[in-house]
Amino acid sequence: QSTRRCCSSSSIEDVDQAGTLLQLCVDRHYVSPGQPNVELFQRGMCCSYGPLGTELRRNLLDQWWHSVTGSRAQVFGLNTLSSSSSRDRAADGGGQLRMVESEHLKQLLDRQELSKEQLIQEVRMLLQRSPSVRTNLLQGALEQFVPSMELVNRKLPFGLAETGLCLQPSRGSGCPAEVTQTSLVWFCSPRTSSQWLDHWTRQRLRWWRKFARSPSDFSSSEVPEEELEEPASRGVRIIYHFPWGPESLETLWSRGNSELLHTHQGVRSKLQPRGGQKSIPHVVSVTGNMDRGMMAFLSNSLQQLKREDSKQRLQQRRVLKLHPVLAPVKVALDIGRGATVEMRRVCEGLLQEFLEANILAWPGYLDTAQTSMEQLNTKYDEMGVLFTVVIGENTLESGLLQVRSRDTTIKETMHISEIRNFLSRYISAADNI
Amino acid sequence: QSTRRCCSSSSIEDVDQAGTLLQLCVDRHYVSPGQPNVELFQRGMCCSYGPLGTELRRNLLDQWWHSVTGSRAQVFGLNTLSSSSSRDRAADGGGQLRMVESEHLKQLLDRQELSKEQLIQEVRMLLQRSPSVRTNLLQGALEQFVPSMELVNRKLPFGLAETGLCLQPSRGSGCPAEVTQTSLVWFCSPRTSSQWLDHWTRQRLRWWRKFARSPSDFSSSEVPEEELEEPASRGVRIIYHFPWGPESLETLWSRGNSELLHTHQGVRSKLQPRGGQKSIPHVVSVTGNMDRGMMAFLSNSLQQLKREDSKQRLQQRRVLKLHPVLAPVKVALDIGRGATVEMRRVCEGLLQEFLEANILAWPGYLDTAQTSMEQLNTKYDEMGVLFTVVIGENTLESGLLQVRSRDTTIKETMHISEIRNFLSRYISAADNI
Amino acid sequence: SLQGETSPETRLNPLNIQMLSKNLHEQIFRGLEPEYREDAVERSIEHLQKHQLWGKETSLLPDVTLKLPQMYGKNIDEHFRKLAEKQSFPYLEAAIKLHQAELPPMPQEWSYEVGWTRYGPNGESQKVDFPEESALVFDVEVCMAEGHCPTLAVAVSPTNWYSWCSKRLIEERYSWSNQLSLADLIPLETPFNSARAPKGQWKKRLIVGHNVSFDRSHIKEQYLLKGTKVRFMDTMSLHMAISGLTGFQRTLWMANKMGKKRGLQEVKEHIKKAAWKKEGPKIGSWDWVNISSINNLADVHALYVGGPPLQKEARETFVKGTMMDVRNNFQELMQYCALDVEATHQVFTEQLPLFMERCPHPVTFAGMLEMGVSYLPVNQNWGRYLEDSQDVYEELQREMKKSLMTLADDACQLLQDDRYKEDPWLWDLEWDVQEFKQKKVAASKKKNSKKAAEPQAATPLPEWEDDPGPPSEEEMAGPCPSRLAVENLKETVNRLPKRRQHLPGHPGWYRKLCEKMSAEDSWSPGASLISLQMRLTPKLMGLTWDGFPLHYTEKHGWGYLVPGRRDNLNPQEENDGPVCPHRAIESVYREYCEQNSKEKPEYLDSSPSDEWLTDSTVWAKVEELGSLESLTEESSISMIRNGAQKKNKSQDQHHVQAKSQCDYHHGNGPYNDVDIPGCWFFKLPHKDGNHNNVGSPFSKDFLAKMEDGTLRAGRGGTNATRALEINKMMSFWRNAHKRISSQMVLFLKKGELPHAVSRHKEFDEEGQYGAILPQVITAGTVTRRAVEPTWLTASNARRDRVGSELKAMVQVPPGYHLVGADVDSQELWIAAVLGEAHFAGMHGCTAFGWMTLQGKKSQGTDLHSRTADAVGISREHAKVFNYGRIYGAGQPFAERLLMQFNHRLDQTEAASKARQMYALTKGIRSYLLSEEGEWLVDELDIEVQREESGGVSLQELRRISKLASKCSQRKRWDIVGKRLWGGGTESDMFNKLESIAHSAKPATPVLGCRISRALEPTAVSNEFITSRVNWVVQSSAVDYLHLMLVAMKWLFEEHNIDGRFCISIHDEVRYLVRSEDRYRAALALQITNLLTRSVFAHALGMQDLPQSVAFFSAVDIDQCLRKEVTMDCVTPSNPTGVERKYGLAPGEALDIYQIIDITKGSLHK
Repeated sequence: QSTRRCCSSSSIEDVDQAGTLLQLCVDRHYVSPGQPNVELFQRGMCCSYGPLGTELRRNLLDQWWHSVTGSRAQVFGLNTLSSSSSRDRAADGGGQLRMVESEHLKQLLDRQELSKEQLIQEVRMLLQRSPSVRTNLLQGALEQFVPSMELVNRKLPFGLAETGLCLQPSRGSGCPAEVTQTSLVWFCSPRTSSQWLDHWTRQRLRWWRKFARSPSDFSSSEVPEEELEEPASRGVRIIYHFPWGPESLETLWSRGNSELLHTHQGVRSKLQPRGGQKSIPHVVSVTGNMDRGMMAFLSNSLQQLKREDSKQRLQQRRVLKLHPVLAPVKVALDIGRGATVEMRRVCEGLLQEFLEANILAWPGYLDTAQTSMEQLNTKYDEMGVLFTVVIGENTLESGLLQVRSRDTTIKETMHISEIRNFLSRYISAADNI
Repeated sequence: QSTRRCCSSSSIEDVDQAGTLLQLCVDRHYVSPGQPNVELFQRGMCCSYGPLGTELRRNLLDQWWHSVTGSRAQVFGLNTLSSSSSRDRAADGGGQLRMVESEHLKQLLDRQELSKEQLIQEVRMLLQRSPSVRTNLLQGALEQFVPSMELVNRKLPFGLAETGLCLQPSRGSGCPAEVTQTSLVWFCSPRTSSQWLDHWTRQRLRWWRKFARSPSDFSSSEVPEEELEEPASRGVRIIYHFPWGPESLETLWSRGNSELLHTHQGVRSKLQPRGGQKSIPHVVSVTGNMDRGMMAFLSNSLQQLKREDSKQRLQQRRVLKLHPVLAPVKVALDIGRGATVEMRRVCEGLLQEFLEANILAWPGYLDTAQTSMEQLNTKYDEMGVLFTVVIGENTLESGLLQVRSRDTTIKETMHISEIRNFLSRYISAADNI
Repeated sequence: SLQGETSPETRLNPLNIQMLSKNLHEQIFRGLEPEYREDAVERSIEHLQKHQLWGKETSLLPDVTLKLPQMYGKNIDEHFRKLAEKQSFPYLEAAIKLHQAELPPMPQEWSYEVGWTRYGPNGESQKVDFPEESALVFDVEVCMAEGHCPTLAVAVSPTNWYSWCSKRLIEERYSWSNQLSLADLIPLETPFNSARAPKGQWKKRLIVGHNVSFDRSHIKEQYLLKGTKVRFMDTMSLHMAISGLTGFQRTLWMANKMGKKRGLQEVKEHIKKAAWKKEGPKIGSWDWVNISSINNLADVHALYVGGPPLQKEARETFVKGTMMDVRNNFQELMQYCALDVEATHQVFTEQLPLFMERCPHPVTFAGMLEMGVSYLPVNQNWGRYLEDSQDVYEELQREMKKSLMTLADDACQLLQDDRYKEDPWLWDLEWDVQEFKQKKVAASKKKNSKKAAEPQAATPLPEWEDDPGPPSEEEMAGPCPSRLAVENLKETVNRLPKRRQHLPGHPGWYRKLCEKMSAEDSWSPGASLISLQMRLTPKLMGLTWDGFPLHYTEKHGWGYLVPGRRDNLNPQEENDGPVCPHRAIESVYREYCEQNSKEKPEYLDSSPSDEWLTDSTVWAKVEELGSLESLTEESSISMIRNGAQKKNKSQDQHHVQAKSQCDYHHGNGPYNDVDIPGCWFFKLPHKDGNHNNVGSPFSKDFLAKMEDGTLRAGRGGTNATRALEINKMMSFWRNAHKRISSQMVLFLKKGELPHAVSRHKEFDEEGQYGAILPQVITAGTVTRRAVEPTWLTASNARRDRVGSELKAMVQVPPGYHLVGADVDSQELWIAAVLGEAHFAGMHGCTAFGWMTLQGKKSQGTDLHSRTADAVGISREHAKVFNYGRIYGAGQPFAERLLMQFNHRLDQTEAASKARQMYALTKGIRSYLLSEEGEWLVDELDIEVQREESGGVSLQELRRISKLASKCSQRKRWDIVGKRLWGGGTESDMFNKLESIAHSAKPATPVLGCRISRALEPTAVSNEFITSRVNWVVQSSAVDYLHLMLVAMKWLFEEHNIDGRFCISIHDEVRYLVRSEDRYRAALALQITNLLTRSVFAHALGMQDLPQSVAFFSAVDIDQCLRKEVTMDCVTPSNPTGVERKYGLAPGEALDIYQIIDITKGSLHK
């Protein structure tokens, strides 16, 4: 019985499943422990990640970057500042976050000689001077529009890609939260902006689905008229259906050109592309939340299998079937019964070989506490480790290893000279399906 | 003539050279234009990067990550939050940065009914509640020490690696600045900490030199006693000799265990490793500034050659001889004389092929303004593009391309079916030197 | 009774059918008022009463007042003759020139030069822009490896030979653009670099070729938006009209050609495939084989010209070879092409007089010329469509594969502890694993290698270790000891066999799903070879049928296991194969029952769709079943005569044999030769009868069973269901994408477009404007219907079919509109009007005709509702049956269809329903006794029960036949004369159709086109009746189309309407018209319909036309091709609809009143 079936049957189970997922993420080093931290994660915010979470996030961002900058010749990477003292003028929305040097403010408050009015005045000025923190990557890209035009000889379309942390205002909770954002800002002619929106929607949706265990859990949906945010004329959300309901992972907006004009103080001449049409480019923004994206993939890849063993006991197998490219740990190295220094040396050597080949390996052999192979497999399945390699006594004699696959649970015998190539091929070819 | 030779001869030239470098970085899309931005870059701070700068930074951080996490089995990646509302208690240093929701503060200031004292009280409380922003990555790693211990079955040594943005307080300038930091926090037994410091120093220095055109510009030096920062007992700096003088790229400290104890409120039992010795681990921190690192490599790779052309005119050739692994653009694609739709289609196909193979290619063919090949080469040399591929009319007939090497300026003829493998091999083999 | 106002304009016939308004009738029928015979009226009323149609309430339509253009001739038929003669005269003249020409001698040496070369009579050659003669025979060859670009061509006129070579042939380059431009194509009217008529005037010229539409698609000027005056004649189409074969005949013809013996075998196999019963058809007459052939040039040439057979071997070079091969064999290939041209000319010379004789009406010739220049405008959206569809398709494919692979992976877990033995589905898969093989190492060698590879001693790990500190600098510098240890161990690789085992640890069935790992780019890990079609897939999904797990046997195909069998539960000592876990199967069923006790599955009538009406395979079956029907009927009589009426026992066989019966489940079985301990085996039902094996439970036929829950997935539920859904979504694109994406699209440069486009305010510099020339064979079937594989069969957009928005991708350039209409119920009306003319000579006199004209869906008096009510099926289903009947489908077809629509219907029930339906509609057949029969009856003094018509029923006929054989020594009596239908709503129609079909020289009633020689009674005697009956209606529909084309051309020319013919899809025509002329074009179209129907009525001797069919119910004015102007064509590849995605606003659908309103009823500018 598959996970999906369970969750469609009852909502209590769904909540349960969410709990299971979060607990698993903490237990298996995806998310650092601590209730506040886990809550951040659950809300789709950036949190403190453990080694596996960190690696997953890296893989995800890497894949995003290659997919977006590699998709077309006209997409260029960008890196803008997360705080800026000049930006405030351009987009002085309410509830903006400012980076205040607390010592300065405290000194101000300590100045006895100031009257209340003076104090207020001084504090206001301090606030004014303090740099504001970005809440999205769009503004940075808009600012870089003019120099970027030169990259493609002032021709449309082109796009600017960036990933980075952004802050989400607290909305009353008192504590703003960070989000790992991905952003593609695409500049095109007004005529084609709707087509480009469709194009990028397809591209992005395909990307999400590429790594999914059940791709149809990812879908796109047009933002209804009444939910459109100014100045967008059209919007599309890419949605993941979590056990607890759908949430948006990425949003695409067709934004027109008003923001671009505003950012550049309406100097149209600077913004016009070369060529016949002198119209100001339109902006299509593609903004993703990769923290929630991580959670989506974790949720999507968690397979819970109930099975009955021969003695009619119900056993449960939980596997994090992350896509081979995303899986943080590709291979775990362990020692079978009767560990010796020699066996450990082989493990170390193999680990080095893997690391050099950019195959993240888990040094299971360092853990010398005697745990059963069964327990180890459970652990590695929950970590989403693709393969478990066991070095046994036999290995020292014949060079043969036991290689267990996460997906089939079947153990194959393999020779030590071939394991690295096998893993490399397996991971790089996983893209082929 | 190498850069080094020039700069050692005269300091006026050096300043000039610094100017040249910065101008080149702006012109060739490493750094976004604008005086304030360039100044940030010059100060070794994070600034707004153009497409090439962004890619160089990515490459650099990638190399750092693989080198550090791949160096030993016991190094684990980590990702902590850049702002935290709980952290302040632990390390309440002066000049801390706080993220204040300006709207809240303004509302407070607007409240007429408050007396001055009440107002001051309220502002203090607001400040207290506002999350503080990290100024380094050390604190996060210290906090994650306890859960991370479980990864290696509570055994020493192990390390936590992280990269991310940190804020540098303004030191009076009024505007705090961002820095791209890399951090390895290494936990080891007190007995071995000094050895580990030396070990990591060697490792890091070797890493820096690996990508340098003239490795001897990178060096390490022990921090003099008087410059030691509390609570460090020893420190080493990795230094790059810029034309305008030496600056520190990475610092290694042997920090003892006081901070670890402080972070965990002195609960020694949580901190003790398994095994015989019950001592609290010592911390060795390895902290790098990758923004300055970038500048170091840019500066190091800039080669200025004077040569006389056939008409006895003095010409200058400036080449950014970035290491093939670091070079942001590996290959530029251009069309020779008489551009046609078919030629452009070949370019597009080739570009896609490169992008899929993760070889960053520059779509020079998009620029249809007629520039001479000479001008193009100058441009690409300054961009540090490894190879320039020119598709000519001949290509359509025979499939042959012109491939110009940045380093030798020599043009080779190559068949279109072989170019991708050639580039892949060239780049990956460059690591071996 | 009638509703509505009557005015002086309003005219009614005696049956209260509203006729043409007075002014229209006067203009068209020139004051010739129809006369009605009283007895005919009475007979009609009686007939209508019998079918409860008399006195039904009808409403009046508003009258139409319209000044028609001046018409020619004495009557409407003459009018059309004059128009057609005028339109086709120059082309006919050219054709006759070709016909009479003695071709100049063929050049010995061909010029290897880009462009056209003309050869003089003495072999001298000269470069020319293009051949200028008014008549040419023409052939193009394309090197397939290089895409669509024409490679070489040969043409001959009565005076000169010509050859043409493409640039790509002569000039060698590494790559060529895959986007063709006009310059790549063959010019026939313009010099290089020009796209305008020389001297501003196109010349009327005729090009002849075999399958000439293919050649046409490589001619430069044909892509120009404003058509030229060149027209085409296709020797293949001429052949079809003269001597064409039906699809079924083609199979037989080929079988016959391969030699008598071989042929019969083929026929047998074909019969087997068509699921005919043992007796099979006896093709009595093979005469037709000698007066016909299949369509290719060599066979057509052999038929008309004879002599030594054409050599076609060189053709392979173009199909399989490279451009280099073509270059290397240039002279030979040119020669080949020229010989084809010569052969085509010979064929044409023979065909022309035959064609003129058999299709004498000038409208046929003119209509076919017009049909030959279809044109589909497209733009840059074509590329987007292809890309998006393929994208979505591939994505779905990936998703499906992924879910199947997951199922396979998950099943592997059953290997542990042999748990697969308890799995109700997977117990009989191959679960063996292989031992990992190593080479035996010789003892001495082993010692050596041990030294090298194995550390001397095993050092136990220390109890506890402290931080050992970093390795020293020396250690770091030297080779790492752990790496050395690994490297040493790697040397043991020589103990492995050279060829690695393929996943030895995985179960056998899984191993087979995996590709052996290789360095190939395409290799992918996991069970990547799995597909829906594999036998293990339904098992992996755990499919159940009514709760029973599916099982496959070689002998019976797919079925399911029903637990509870006890008679074969013997101790299975000798059995070492897999053992069925019948207890597990029991628990699966128990679980199912528990679930079902809560929710009873409700039977849902699966809804068919228009697909039924367009699915050509359905109608292909009709033809086969048709011959079956007539044969069984005939043979039943002969069987009776032999006194041995065999009952088909094969159906009951199993039941008789079965000792063991399942009492709680009834289905197709049990088949007890499948010996699975504890279980009975039942087969899945099959749409062609239960004796057929089901090859895959995922075929289209089980889709409905999935939806109603009869067939469902037992585990991995979502994966399985989703896979099926995806399968459905992909079906269209999977079948069509090759054809669609290989359509030859040509985009025009700005200068090649008319100013009306390039200077239009919506013209987009970056856009692309061009066309596809569909390769329509103007008369591609024996009914002379046009054939083309992509556009003429394209279904309409469906929400769940990727790429089905195809038609809407035909989009107009700025400044143009598509104007077109569907002929309302064309075939029904034609059939009806034939029946009416036959019955009482007035409109609406037969029940069938009345329903067609006057029936209302709202009152349930329209044809489809009537059938639906009568049989108790949905109206949609009824529609399928009704059309089927007119196409000649008989009762067996209806039976089969009924069972397919509802699988719980058993055979007898279906048969009775079908019988009921046929009795009501087609009626009961009666037989007129032949002279011999009458004599016999008289002689033997048999009392014969005769019907009203004078015929006898089949029963009665059998009785007579029995008596006759009893009383006489003679074995064979030919007692049957004519057959007649009676009593049904359609009886008279069928009698008329059959009388035409049976006549000595069947010809269409309106334009008098003769049936193919291969179907004339002299050639086939009484066979292929279905095809002949079908031919009457369909061929008349083609006449209808030809009439419309001629009328439209006349009106466009007469009134300066700027437009051209685009395409006709059976009963639908589309014109590409300048936007400012679109309403006038719409009016022209309405007038065309009026005149066309009037010609039909006139030809059938009825000088009048009912108002309700006089005009199109709507003329569509639209920017793209689609079924309805408001259809948004949402599909998985076009989720936002054409309006949002392509900016196509809904078009207008205007009826005659709206059009008159807009145009003020005038065609003048």
